[in-house]
Amino acid sequence: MSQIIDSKIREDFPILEKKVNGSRLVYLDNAATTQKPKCVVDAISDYYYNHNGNPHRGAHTLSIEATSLYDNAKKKVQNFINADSEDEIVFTKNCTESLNLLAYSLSQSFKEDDEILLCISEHHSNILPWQRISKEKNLILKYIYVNEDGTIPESEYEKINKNTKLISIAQMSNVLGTIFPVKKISQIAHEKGAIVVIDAAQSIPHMKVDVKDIDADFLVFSAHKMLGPMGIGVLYGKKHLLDNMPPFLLGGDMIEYVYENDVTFAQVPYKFEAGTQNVEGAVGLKAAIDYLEKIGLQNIEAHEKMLTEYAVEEMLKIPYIEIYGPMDLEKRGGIISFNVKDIHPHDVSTILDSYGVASRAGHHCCQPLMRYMGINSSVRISFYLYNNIEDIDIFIDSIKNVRKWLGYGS
Amino acid sequence: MSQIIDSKIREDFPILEKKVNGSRLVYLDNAATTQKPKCVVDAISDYYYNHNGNPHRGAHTLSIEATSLYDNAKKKVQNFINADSEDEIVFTKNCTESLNLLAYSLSQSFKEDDEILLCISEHHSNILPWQRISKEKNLILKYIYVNEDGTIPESEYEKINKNTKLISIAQMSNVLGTIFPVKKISQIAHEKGAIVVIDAAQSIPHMKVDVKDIDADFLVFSAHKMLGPMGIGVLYGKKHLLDNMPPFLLGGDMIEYVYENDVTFAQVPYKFEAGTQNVEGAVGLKAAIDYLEKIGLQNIEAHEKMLTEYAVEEMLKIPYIEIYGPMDLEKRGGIISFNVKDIHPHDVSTILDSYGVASRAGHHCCQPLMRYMGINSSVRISFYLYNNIEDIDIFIDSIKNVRKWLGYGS
Amino acid sequence: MDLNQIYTQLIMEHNKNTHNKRALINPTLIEHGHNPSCGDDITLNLIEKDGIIVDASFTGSGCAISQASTSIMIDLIKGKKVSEAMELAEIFIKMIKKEIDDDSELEKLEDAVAFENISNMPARVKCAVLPWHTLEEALKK
Amino acid sequence: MDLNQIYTQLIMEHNKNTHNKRALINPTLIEHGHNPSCGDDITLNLIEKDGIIVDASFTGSGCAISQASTSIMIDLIKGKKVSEAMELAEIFIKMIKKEIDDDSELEKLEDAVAFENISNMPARVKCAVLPWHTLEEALKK
Ligand SMILES: Cc1ncc(COP(=O)(O)O)c(C=O)c1O
Ligand SMILES: Cc1ncc(COP(=O)(O)O)c(C=O)c1O
Repeated sequence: MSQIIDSKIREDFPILEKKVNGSRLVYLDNAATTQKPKCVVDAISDYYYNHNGNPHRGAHTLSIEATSLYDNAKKKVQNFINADSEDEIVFTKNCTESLNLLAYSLSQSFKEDDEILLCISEHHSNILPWQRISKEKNLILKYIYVNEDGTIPESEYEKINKNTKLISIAQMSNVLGTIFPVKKISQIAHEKGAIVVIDAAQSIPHMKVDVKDIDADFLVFSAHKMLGPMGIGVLYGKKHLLDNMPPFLLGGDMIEYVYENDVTFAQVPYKFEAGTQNVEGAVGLKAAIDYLEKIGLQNIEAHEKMLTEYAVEEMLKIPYIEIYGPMDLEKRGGIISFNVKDIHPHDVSTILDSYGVASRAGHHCCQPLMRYMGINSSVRISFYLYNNIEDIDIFIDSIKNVRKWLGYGS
Repeated sequence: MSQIIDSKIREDFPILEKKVNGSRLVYLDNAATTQKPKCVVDAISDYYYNHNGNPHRGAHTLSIEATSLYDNAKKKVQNFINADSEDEIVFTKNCTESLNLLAYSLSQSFKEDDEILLCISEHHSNILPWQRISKEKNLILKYIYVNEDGTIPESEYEKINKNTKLISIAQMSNVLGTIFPVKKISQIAHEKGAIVVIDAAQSIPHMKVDVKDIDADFLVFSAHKMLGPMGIGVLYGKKHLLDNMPPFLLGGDMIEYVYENDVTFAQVPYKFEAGTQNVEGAVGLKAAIDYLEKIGLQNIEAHEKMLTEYAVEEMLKIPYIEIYGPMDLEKRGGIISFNVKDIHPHDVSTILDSYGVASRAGHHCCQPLMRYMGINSSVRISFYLYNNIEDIDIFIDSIKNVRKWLGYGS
Repeated sequence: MDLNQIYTQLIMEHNKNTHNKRALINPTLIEHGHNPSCGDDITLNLIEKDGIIVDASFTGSGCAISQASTSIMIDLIKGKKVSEAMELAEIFIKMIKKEIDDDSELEKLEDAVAFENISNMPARVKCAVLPWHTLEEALKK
Repeated sequence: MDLNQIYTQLIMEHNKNTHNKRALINPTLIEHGHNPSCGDDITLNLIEKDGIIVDASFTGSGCAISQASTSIMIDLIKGKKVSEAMELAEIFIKMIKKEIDDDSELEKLEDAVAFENISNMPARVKCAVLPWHTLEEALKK
C-alpha cells in the first residue's frame, strides 16, 4: 500500500528506533503525547547553548536574543492559525492552563443564570474549570449529547440560545475521534451572542486550523501533542476580548506599576504571562510548527486518514472488537477507541505493550462521556505522521493475541 | 586569587564560550536566569529520544518510564530540601505559579480582617497574588520595612501578631541581596499561629535550604534560576496543609471521579497538577540538582561569597558608584545592585553589554522597594558558580568606562 | 516484561472463575475499594464472627489482575483470624514493594505469591494491591 | 553593536543640555508618556496657537536615549504646524521600524535621524520612540 508520507521521516524521530520488550516500538498513543523530531530537540539545545536569557527584562545581548526568539515563536503561531496579530497569542503551560485562564477571566463578567454549554465528550480539562465557575457564579452548565455514532444530532443545536453565554467544545474528540463542525457551531453561537471557545488540543496537530475561517473567539492547545516540547501551551483570543479580560496569574512582567496596595497591568498579551516565561518551550514549539509545515498539514491529514481507514477495515474483520465513534470515516480523525470482548482495557494495553505496541487504556479524561456511553473504559490507539502501515499490521497481529493470553479462545 | 570552584567547570557550560560583541561573555545576570550545564540539556535530549510519554495515564512502556522519571525528580527535590515525603512536592510552571496557587487555595479559608504580612522588598510575584486575595476577601495587607542597609529592624517583627494569618517572604532579596533570617521569622510567626511561605527563588540555587530547619510551611522556587530548564517550578507544602487546600488549576489527571456537575479530586500532590505535566522539565531539574550536589552547595555559597567580597571591594574604590543592600557581607548573597552617578541604569547596562558583560537594569520586579528606597531603578549584577575573578575584573574595567561614553569625566 | 509471569494460569483461572464473585447475605463488613484512574472498582463483603473471617465475597469490575487478586485473597483469608488476615495484607503489600527477603514470609501468602512479579509492572501494581488495601480498610473499622 | 552609533556626540549633548527640560507657563497641551519596564517617564508640554506649535518643553526622567530623543524632538517641532509634527512622528516611527527607503523622507527628521541605528538595539527602541508616541497622543486630542 502506498503511503502519503514517506516512512523515511521516521529517521527524524530517534525514539522510533527504540526496542520495547524486544520489539519495534509501535507508538500509537499520539493523542496523549507525541514524539519529537531531532529539529525540536536541536532547537532546545541551540537555545540553551547560544541564546539563553530571561526575556523582556534586559538590555544585554542574551536577554535580547531570548526576547526575539520568544517573539518569533509568537509570530509563528499567529501565522500558523491565521490570527490577526501576535498580540492575540498568549503562551501558557498547557491546554489545561489556557482553559483555566479563560474560565477565570471570562467569568468575572458572567451573571447568574447565564448558560455555559459543553459537549458531553469534552476532556476533563474543558469541563472542570467551567464547572467551578458555574458553581461560584450560579451559572447553568448544559451539555450537548452525541448520537450513538459520536456525532451531534441536529436537534442538540437548539441548546444554543439567547441565554447561552459561552460554548466550549473540542474540535476533535480525544475518545471518539469525531471532528465536530465547529464552524457551524460558532456561526449559530455568534447569532445568539455567545462566546465560542475551541479546544484544538486534538485537531491542530493533525489538520489545518484557521481561526478566522472557523471564527473562534478563543482557541487553546498544547505543544506536546504536536511534536513540540512539554510545558508550553497556547491561548489564542480575539484582541478586543482579551483586552477586556482581567489577568489570571499575577506576578513579574505582566504589570505597568505596582504599589503596596495597587497595581496597573501591562497590555495584552503580556498581562496574561506572569513570571519568567518558557522561552525554551516557545523555541521548541516554533521548531515543531516549522517541521509540520514542511511536511504539510494536508499531507498529514491525508496520511492519517489512510491509516485510519486501513486500521478500521482490519479491526472490523475481528468479531470480538467493538469500535466507538463515527463509522463514516469522513467525520473522524486518526483516533480509534475500542474494546475487546471479555477483556479489560488495561489488560489489553499491557498485552499490546508486550508486543511493543503503545496504546492507552482507561477513561481518557472523559468520564462523563464514558458514563454516557455506558462503558467504564476503552482502549485507544491514535496516529501521527510517523506511523505507517507496518505499525497497523503489527497492532492488528498483536490484538489478535490478546484474548488468548487471558485464556479465551480467539 | 585562589578560587573555591575551579574555572574548569566553565567547560560544562557551552554558552560561556560565546563571544558577545566580540568579547568574552561575562554573564552576571544569574538572578534573572541561569545558564545550563551540558548534563541538563543532555538529560532533556535523552528524555525525548528514549523515554518520552504522557505519564500517569498509561500501561505502556514509554508512559511507565516517563512516570518513573517524573516521580524520581520529585524524590530528588524532596531530598534536596529535606521534605518528609515526595507527596509534599508539587510541580508548577514557575515560582510565580506556585505563589498564585498558594494565594488562591489558602485564601479559601481566610476571613475578613485577617492580616497578610510581606516584606517591602518582595518580588511582584510575591506581592500581587496576595494583593488580589486581600481585595477579594477584605484582608489587611501589611509590609515589613527594611533599614537603609536592607536588613529588618528588630521592631518590625512586632508586626507579626495574633491577627497575622500568613507571612510570605523571600529568603534572599533579588535586589538587595539580603539574606533574611527566615528561621527566626518562622519561629515568631508560628508562635502567633501564622502560616509561613518562603520564596526561595533566589536562595535555593546558592545555598543549602532545609525546610525542616527553617520550618517553612510552604517553599517556592523556579528551576531556571538553578541551572534547570525553563517552564518548571516547585511548590513545597507540609502534607497536612496541602491536604486541606482546594486545588487551583483543574483538568486532566487531578481527579478521582468527574460527573457532569460534580467532581471528586485526587490525593495530594496530584490534585494540584492539572493537565499534562512537564516531564522534560522535571528531568532537567533533577539533572540540575544532581549537578549542584556534585559541586556542593557549600562550595557554591563560599565561591560566591568570595566573588561578592572581591567585587564590592573593587566597586567601593570607584567614587561615583552607589551600592545598595547590606554592607555587612555576611548578611548578603551574590547579588549587587548599584547606580552610577548621572547615568541611567539602562545606559549602564547597554554600555556594559558592549564589553560582553550581561547585567540587568530596571526595577527588577520590585517597584514597591524601589519607591521605598527613593530610586527609579538600579543596575544589578549577580553571580553563580561558573563566574570567576576574571569576570569581576572585566566588569570593573568596563564599569569604569561607562561615564566616559556619556561625556562625563571619569 | 514477560507476560507469562503476569498472566499465569492461576491468575487466568481466578479471573474467569466467579466462585468468589457473588453477593453475601448479612455481611458484617462491607468495604468499597477503587482505582479511579483505571476504573477498577470492587466491593468486599465479609462475615466476621468471634475474630474469625467465616465468609467473604466480592462484587464489582476491573482488570484481570484486580479481579484475580481479589479472588485469590478471598480464598486465602476465609477461615483466618482477623489478625492473621491483617498480617497477610501487610506481607502482600511488602512483597509488591520488594521489601521481603525472607522466603518463609512469602510462603504464608500461598497462591497470592503469584503477584510477586507485578512489581516489575508499575502501571499494574495498583490493580494487584487494591483488594488488600480494601481489606485493611475494612478490618481497621 | 557599535556604541559610537548609539551614544553619538549629538545624543550626548542633548542628554546633558537641559534647555528643553523646563516647566512651561500656560501650556495648552500636557501629555504624560512612560515606559513602565525601564522607568522612562516624561511629561510633554506644548503651546499650540492657530495650528502651530509655538513652544514646547518637557519634564521627567529617563535614560540618555529617551532624554535626548525628547529634547531633539522638541527642537524639531517648535514652530512647526501640528500636521507637520504629526507627519514627523509618523516618519520617525517608520524609520525605527526600518520601513523607510526614501532618504528625502529621512531628511525631514533633521537631527532626529541620529536615532536611525537604534533599531539594531531592540531593548532601547522604546526609549527613543517614547517622546514621539507621547506627541502623537497629545496632538490627537
Ligand atoms: C525573589 C523572587 N521571587 C520570585 C521570582 C519569580 O520567579 P519566576 O519568574 O521564575 O516565576 C523571582 C525571579 O524573577 C525572584 O527573584
Ligand atoms: C481534547 C483535549 N483537551 C484538552 C487536553 C488537555 O491537554 P493538556 O493535558 O496538554 O493540558 C487534552 C489532552 O489530554 C485533550 O485531548
